[in-house]
Amino acid sequence: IEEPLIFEIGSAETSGVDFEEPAETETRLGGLERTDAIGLAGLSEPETMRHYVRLSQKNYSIDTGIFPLGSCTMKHNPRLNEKMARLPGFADIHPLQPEKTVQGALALMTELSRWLLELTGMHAIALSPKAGAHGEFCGMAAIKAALEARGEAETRRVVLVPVSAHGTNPATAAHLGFTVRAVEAEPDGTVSVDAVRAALGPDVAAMMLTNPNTCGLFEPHIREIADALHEAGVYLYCDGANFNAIAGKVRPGDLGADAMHINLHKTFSTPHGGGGPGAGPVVLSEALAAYAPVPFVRREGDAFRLVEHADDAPEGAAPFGRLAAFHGQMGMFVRALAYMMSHGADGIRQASEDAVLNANYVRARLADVLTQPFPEGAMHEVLFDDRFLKGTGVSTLDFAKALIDEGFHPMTVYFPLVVSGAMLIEPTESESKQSLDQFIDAVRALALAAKAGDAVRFTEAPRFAPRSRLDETRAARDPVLSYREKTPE
Amino acid sequence: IEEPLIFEIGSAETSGVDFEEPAETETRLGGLERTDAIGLAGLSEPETMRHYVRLSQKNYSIDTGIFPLGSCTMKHNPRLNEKMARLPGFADIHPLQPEKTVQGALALMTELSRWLLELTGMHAIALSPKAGAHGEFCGMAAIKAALEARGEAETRRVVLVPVSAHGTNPATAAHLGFTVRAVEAEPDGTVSVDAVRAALGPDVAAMMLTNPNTCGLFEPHIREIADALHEAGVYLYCDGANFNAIAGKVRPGDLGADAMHINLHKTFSTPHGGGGPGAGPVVLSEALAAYAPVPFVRREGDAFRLVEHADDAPEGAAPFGRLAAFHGQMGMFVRALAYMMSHGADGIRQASEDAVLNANYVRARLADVLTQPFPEGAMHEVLFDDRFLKGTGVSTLDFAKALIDEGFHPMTVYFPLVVSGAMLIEPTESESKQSLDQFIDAVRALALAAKAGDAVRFTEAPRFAPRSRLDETRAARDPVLSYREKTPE
Amino acid sequence: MRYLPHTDADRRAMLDTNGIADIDALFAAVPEGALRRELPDLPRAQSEIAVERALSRLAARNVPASSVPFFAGAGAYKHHIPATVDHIIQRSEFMTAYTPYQPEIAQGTLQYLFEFQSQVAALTGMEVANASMYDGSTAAGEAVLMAHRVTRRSKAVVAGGVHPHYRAVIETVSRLGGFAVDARAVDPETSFDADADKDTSCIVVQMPDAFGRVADLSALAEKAHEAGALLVVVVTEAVSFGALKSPGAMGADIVVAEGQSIGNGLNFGGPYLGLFATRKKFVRQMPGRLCGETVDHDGRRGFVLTLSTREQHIRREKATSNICTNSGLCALAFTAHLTLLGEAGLKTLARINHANAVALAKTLGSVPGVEVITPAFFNEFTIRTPKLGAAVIDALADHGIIGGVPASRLWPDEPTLANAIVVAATETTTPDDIAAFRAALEEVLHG
Amino acid sequence: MRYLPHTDADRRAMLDTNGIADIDALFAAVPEGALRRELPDLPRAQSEIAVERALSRLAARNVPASSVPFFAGAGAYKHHIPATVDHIIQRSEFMTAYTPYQPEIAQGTLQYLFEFQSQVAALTGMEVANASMYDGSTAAGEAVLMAHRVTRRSKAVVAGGVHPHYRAVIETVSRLGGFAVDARAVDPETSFDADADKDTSCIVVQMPDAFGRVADLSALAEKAHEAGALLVVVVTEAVSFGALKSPGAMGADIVVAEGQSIGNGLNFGGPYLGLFATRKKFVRQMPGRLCGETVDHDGRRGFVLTLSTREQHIRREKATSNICTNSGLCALAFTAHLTLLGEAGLKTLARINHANAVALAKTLGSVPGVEVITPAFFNEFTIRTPKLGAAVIDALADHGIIGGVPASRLWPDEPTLANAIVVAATETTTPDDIAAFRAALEEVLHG
Repeated sequence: IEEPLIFEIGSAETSGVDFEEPAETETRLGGLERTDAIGLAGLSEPETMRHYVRLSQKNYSIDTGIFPLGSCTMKHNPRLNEKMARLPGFADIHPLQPEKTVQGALALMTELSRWLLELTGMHAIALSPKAGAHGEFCGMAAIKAALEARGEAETRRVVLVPVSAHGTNPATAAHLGFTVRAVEAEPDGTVSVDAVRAALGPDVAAMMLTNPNTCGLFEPHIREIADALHEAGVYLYCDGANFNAIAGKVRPGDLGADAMHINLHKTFSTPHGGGGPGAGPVVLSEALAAYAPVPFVRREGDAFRLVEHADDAPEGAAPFGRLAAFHGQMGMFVRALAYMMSHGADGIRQASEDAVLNANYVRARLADVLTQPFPEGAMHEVLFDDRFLKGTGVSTLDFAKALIDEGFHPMTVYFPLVVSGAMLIEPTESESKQSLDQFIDAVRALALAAKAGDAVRFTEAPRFAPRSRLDETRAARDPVLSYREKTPE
Repeated sequence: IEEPLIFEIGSAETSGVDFEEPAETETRLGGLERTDAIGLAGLSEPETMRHYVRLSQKNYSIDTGIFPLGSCTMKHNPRLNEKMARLPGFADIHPLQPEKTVQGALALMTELSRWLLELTGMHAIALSPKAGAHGEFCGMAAIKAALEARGEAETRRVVLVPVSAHGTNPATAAHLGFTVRAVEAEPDGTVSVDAVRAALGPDVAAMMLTNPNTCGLFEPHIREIADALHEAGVYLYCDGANFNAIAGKVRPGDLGADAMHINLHKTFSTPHGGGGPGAGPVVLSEALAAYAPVPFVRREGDAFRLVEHADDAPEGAAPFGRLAAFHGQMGMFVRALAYMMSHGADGIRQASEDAVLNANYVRARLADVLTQPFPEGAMHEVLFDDRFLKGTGVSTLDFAKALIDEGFHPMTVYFPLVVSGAMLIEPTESESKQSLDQFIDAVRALALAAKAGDAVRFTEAPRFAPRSRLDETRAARDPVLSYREKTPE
Repeated sequence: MRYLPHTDADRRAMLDTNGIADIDALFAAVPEGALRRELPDLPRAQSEIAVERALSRLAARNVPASSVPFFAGAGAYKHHIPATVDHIIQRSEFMTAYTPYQPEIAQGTLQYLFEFQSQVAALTGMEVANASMYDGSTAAGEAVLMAHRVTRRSKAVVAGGVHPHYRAVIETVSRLGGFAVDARAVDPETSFDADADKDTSCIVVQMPDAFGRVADLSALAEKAHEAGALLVVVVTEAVSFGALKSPGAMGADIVVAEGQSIGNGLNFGGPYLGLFATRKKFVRQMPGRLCGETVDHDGRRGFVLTLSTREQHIRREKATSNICTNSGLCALAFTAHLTLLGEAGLKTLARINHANAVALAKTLGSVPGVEVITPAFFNEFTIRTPKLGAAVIDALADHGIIGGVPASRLWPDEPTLANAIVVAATETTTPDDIAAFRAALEEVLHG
Repeated sequence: MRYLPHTDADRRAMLDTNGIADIDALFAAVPEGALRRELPDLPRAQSEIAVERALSRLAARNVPASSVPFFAGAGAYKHHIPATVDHIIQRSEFMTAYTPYQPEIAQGTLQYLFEFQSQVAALTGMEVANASMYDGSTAAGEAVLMAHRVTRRSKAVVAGGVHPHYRAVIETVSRLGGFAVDARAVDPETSFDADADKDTSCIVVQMPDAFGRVADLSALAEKAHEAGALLVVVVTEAVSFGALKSPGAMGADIVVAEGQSIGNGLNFGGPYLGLFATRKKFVRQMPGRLCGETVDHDGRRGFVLTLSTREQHIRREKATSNICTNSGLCALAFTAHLTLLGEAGLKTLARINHANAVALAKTLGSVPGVEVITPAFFNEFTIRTPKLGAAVIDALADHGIIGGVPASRLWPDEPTLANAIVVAATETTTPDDIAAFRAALEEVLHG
């Protein structure tokens, strides 16, 4: 049964919420009463439940199967975290109620900060960024503020970004008024010190580097690169998207990072929610610590205080501004801390090791049927390219869609851009050996089927999903973005 | 992907629960330590979640579609009820903690009793029965106790039961040592006073009657029947399974009932849970009130007390015994009361009216393609028979299974037994007109397809379900009831 | 009303389809005067906010177990339930499904019931288990009736250590069904004593018993078997299966247990779930639903409810019991929690329960005047103090401690137990809880 | 560790498959010395019980809004959320899904995003909306940048009534991006005043403003349009859409709003969700994700993320924003709650909010020395008392009342606002709450 839109089943009169009528009837809206029909459709409670439950059944999720999206780190979302985040003491407190009535919340933020700083080996933290890209903005803004303090904001306007970087990196740099200069990778997929040195100059403000990088490789020269940057007065921004590979094993601070965001949903299991909400705390080196934005929490004796305005900041601090209303993604902080406490120092390290082990197990078991651009040294994700499909009439996209018919979510495809027909697989530590074997067997079988010339199985896939391939071109050519558009009143 | 059993994926070493080790190491088990392998399989938390989420996806449920099972009353289960039942003040209290620490719980039970007594027009209530059939036992036990008090327990050993009754009725009577005497229905599907009179005698203890009956008909002579029974010194037990049709409209007490159980999940929306838990409070007439079992709640001034032992019962009470440990299905009481308070007197009446309206709408729209044994006067469910399938090669069962392929749960089939190939449809008040129309259209189309000779569509159904028809004979012939059995150690 | 989808226009249209003007035309069969025009004398519909407020107020008048040092047991135990379990049982597809009478679209329910049966059989050391019953006490009642059917005898002997509520249920169903019960004296020292004669269908014994005591039942089983009777073993604390020799290994013929401890909250006594296991040869005399393995039309493994010829909806007055409902969702909670625990986890959990109880017994036993009268136990034991148990518990409650269950509440007719208290510890018991209990007990007894 | 499925045997086998002896062989690329042998200086793994206990203890040190009479607003509002909403967003298939990049198996997410966009467009009176942003304040920052792109100008004028946090965000992203902001004086009487010149890309105005005041924006819109600038309207209380003329109807070009009030809890400030709507002609300059309707290979309707050529993962440094994540699950909560409300329900909800605020204003205004300075408002208004606002709020908290937000916390640099307090009422406000507030306020001011 197809599920219609709420506008097709609901009505303006129907409501699934009851109210007691208020006593007061006087109106003080200043003559601005809304008198037009809004255009909303209401459903009763049972209809609402059924509508969204049915919609949910058209989704794939980590609770239903492996989600091997490289660079996305889809791991188990413990329900303990959900339960903790829903405690009234966390879920039902207002960001602007008196400080003395939220001491537990401020203590939690302080404790979360302690964990993140210890795991990264950094000096200061900004909790307010609302997602990874927001964290990138925060870290790069701190760099810009530091350059301003050094009087070099006008001269240093270039940011180095490897070609394999996430799109957010150049986008962030551009939004801060920087110019992006690409750094090519070596044939082995990593960045060399020489390439960095060659790109350096007095106009360079920072380099943005993901480590492990988006090819799933640990940058072996990261320290020399950091040293070269620092010598040249340049800051190193680490994209923390792949921190899941090294948490508890390697501290970015030890490698020379000046700023790094942490995607709490990737490394610390907050649910991805079909596209958010995220949370992107940023850790900062000593050099950048002073520029962390407001608000932040300060401990004063036994009490915790919120610093909400720059004027209120302690001696030596020079916050670069404010990134969002209020204090950050508290709901995500609770979840992330619950996850970290559950694992402990030992469990976090074990999780990183298992994540890397799982990726390498997939690599080892697929190496003979797929093709790898960089066959050595995968970390938590493993990259394949489309050379093994050459001449089969099957594209990377076709291959991905065929995996859907086998009951699996596809891997990340066509990213990183530096590899032809990339397929990036990240199983994460949540997957059992059994689950990996199932997935591997399916991929192997498909690879053999493609080579055997069974192209139709791929080009017509998916056939067993709620939808066959959707016409994206049509969607973009004449976009229909809301129900109302089709029935103009 | 097929979902294996936990025993096929788990292991004895794996666990999804962590513990801190205790300090104490001394053992005082008296040498009874379990040393053998138990035979359990453990899974990590992510594996457990995925296993059960995947299993759930093989189920049909009221949240995913109409559940038109006649006599089962599958209605919307509000999540407010779930939330309330999980308040620590209800979910996390022990049945034997001091009375003064559970006054809110006892107040809630008292309030629930008030609602049920007012809706049924009865005099006393027993909350402890754990499900409908348990309630039947309770009500019939009260009748037996009353007969004992009258000194007629040995002489009155027969219980009258209409042939259309639920199987629980005769089973309950038998378990109380009664003999069952069947009462035939009239051609119109109802029970006549004459038929009852004919069955009466000095050996008769009680009659068990469902009203509305299992054919979906209100017994029009119920009052005369009650009068006839009472004149003969016989009690009337009402099976309350179909109370959903008349709550807020008709009070069984006004009709002459002496005892009736109430399935809280049917009329008051507690979730059915794939087969339980239920709750079957029993309301009693003045004549039976004294015999209600322990425990029960008594109000003493502002305080509430639990009467847990017969010796402790107030003047005039003569509890017939105890039906279960503790005080009843508290979790279900909270849910049912939340539902009743949400509806209020007006909403409960409206719900009954909508339930009856929905059944009659289905009846009216299917009357021309299906066949009805009793075409007049359906209440909250409507009964069809298999005459419309005559000569099509399609059985009632086939028809039901074909509905599965259309995306619907089938109606109740082959019940009541008095009708050939019965199909009993009860949509309940939860279904919107839209939902009913979808269902009706599917049934109509199938009826026409059957008549058009498309028998294979039926006899091979379901084809689009997680399983095709299962071999029940094989299951019963050599029962395999546990995983271990197949691998004896 | 938020739960009712119809608009007035819908109702109008549907009445029209039926060719009637008024809904009461559909209630025409109701006798004159019985169809009420006025509304019931009850409050009108309330918003979700109002209902939530009113019920929260009632809930706030109770003292939750987790909010205080808590030591009550006696048939219901405060254990920790992983958050995963509650998520699973709240899945729409599990919670809002019906009994799996259409197995093709109910494999989710059926497979977990099969897993549940397998787990229960393993725990109890028996061959087969059913798909759950209302609770442990009603399962005990059913066990006695089943023993009567199997042996064609009609008297049950109930040992003194059986939980008094369980005994009362057995007595109630027996008396009303026309069967005899020989209940033995309630005495902590002879709580496992019983014997059988030629009329005895079964000996019912609880292990650990209602005082918390554990003992080997093998000799008792032999005694029963020699007399041609069955041994019915009652277990009220399912976690004990992880620590103690199984009833099956000690010769039980039927094992019934309260499954609440695994996966299910205290809920003031319900809903709980009864476990029921027996030997395979008795399977056709079992009460309750059974889920069995089979194959579908295409040869794929699948599960169905089976042996339903024992059940009321087929067999009517000849059914093995009148049971229709089981405790499906509670069984799912049990199965999911036990799957999380696994064998290693259950054993560890049981070990911690025992260790905390041992620590508690030591601490309480060191309070002057307090005597631990249970020689060997799992996670529960009985103490005797110089004062009335009920008064002690009441005073402890005023100190913010739920200190156990006074024996006088369980056995009001046993004067020798007036000063006894049944005390339990679980994995949720902390050293701080124990210290607080000790301090308050000293205060109450000697302060 | 309960979240990690591998046994040691599994790990061993998998290392063998890789032909290595030790996991650290896979970390060989890490520079010498950076691979830490010792564990981080943090606690070891803890059980679920222990974590729950520790976090519950922290939670207990906060005062939940529902536990006291509560009147704080100023950009975050305490509304009642139907239990159905939380059930829906906790569905595994919604909560644990990724961004719908594979639309064939993500129609659930995509369809609700389409419904969300449609609802947001209707509420704001605009033509198109995106699939949500982080929150209202970041949406406001993005709106300004978008106005710069549309107009090819680089200065934003921000009216004085814009929430100070929103203004700070606009100032931060503008300054760092190299753009100018002309922020007008903060004064409750001129909070909607603004004008535009030829460099002005947009006027940003909040309605109801940060003091709670409402006003017609039509003239301001005209003024902006005459100068070739856009009108950006900020709304921090989404329930107001049910009561007040829509921003679209008053001439807005971009509407950004905080959506928390519908379906989302207070959560100490996050996660929330930003609503972002505009005219269709500007759609290709919009930031954030967009969900669009299309058809599949078989002609069936379906939904996809579209116009992604605006986005960073395609466009990189030329993207309209760097945003990757939206507030998917918060948007679902919003959509599900608004579906439950429907048009009739939202209007009733808004009416109740307003009525309670009017009742509150009357009551507080009757306290000697208290002045309500907001002439027309929706559910929030500003009062002035004879004492410092911060001190009053602090003293009220000691009386168990959260009495609003002192203006000095929002605008510490505005001495004229030192005695002002921003006070909000919602449908959760009861007459008892209002009476308690009044009594405590009298006590604090005059007691």
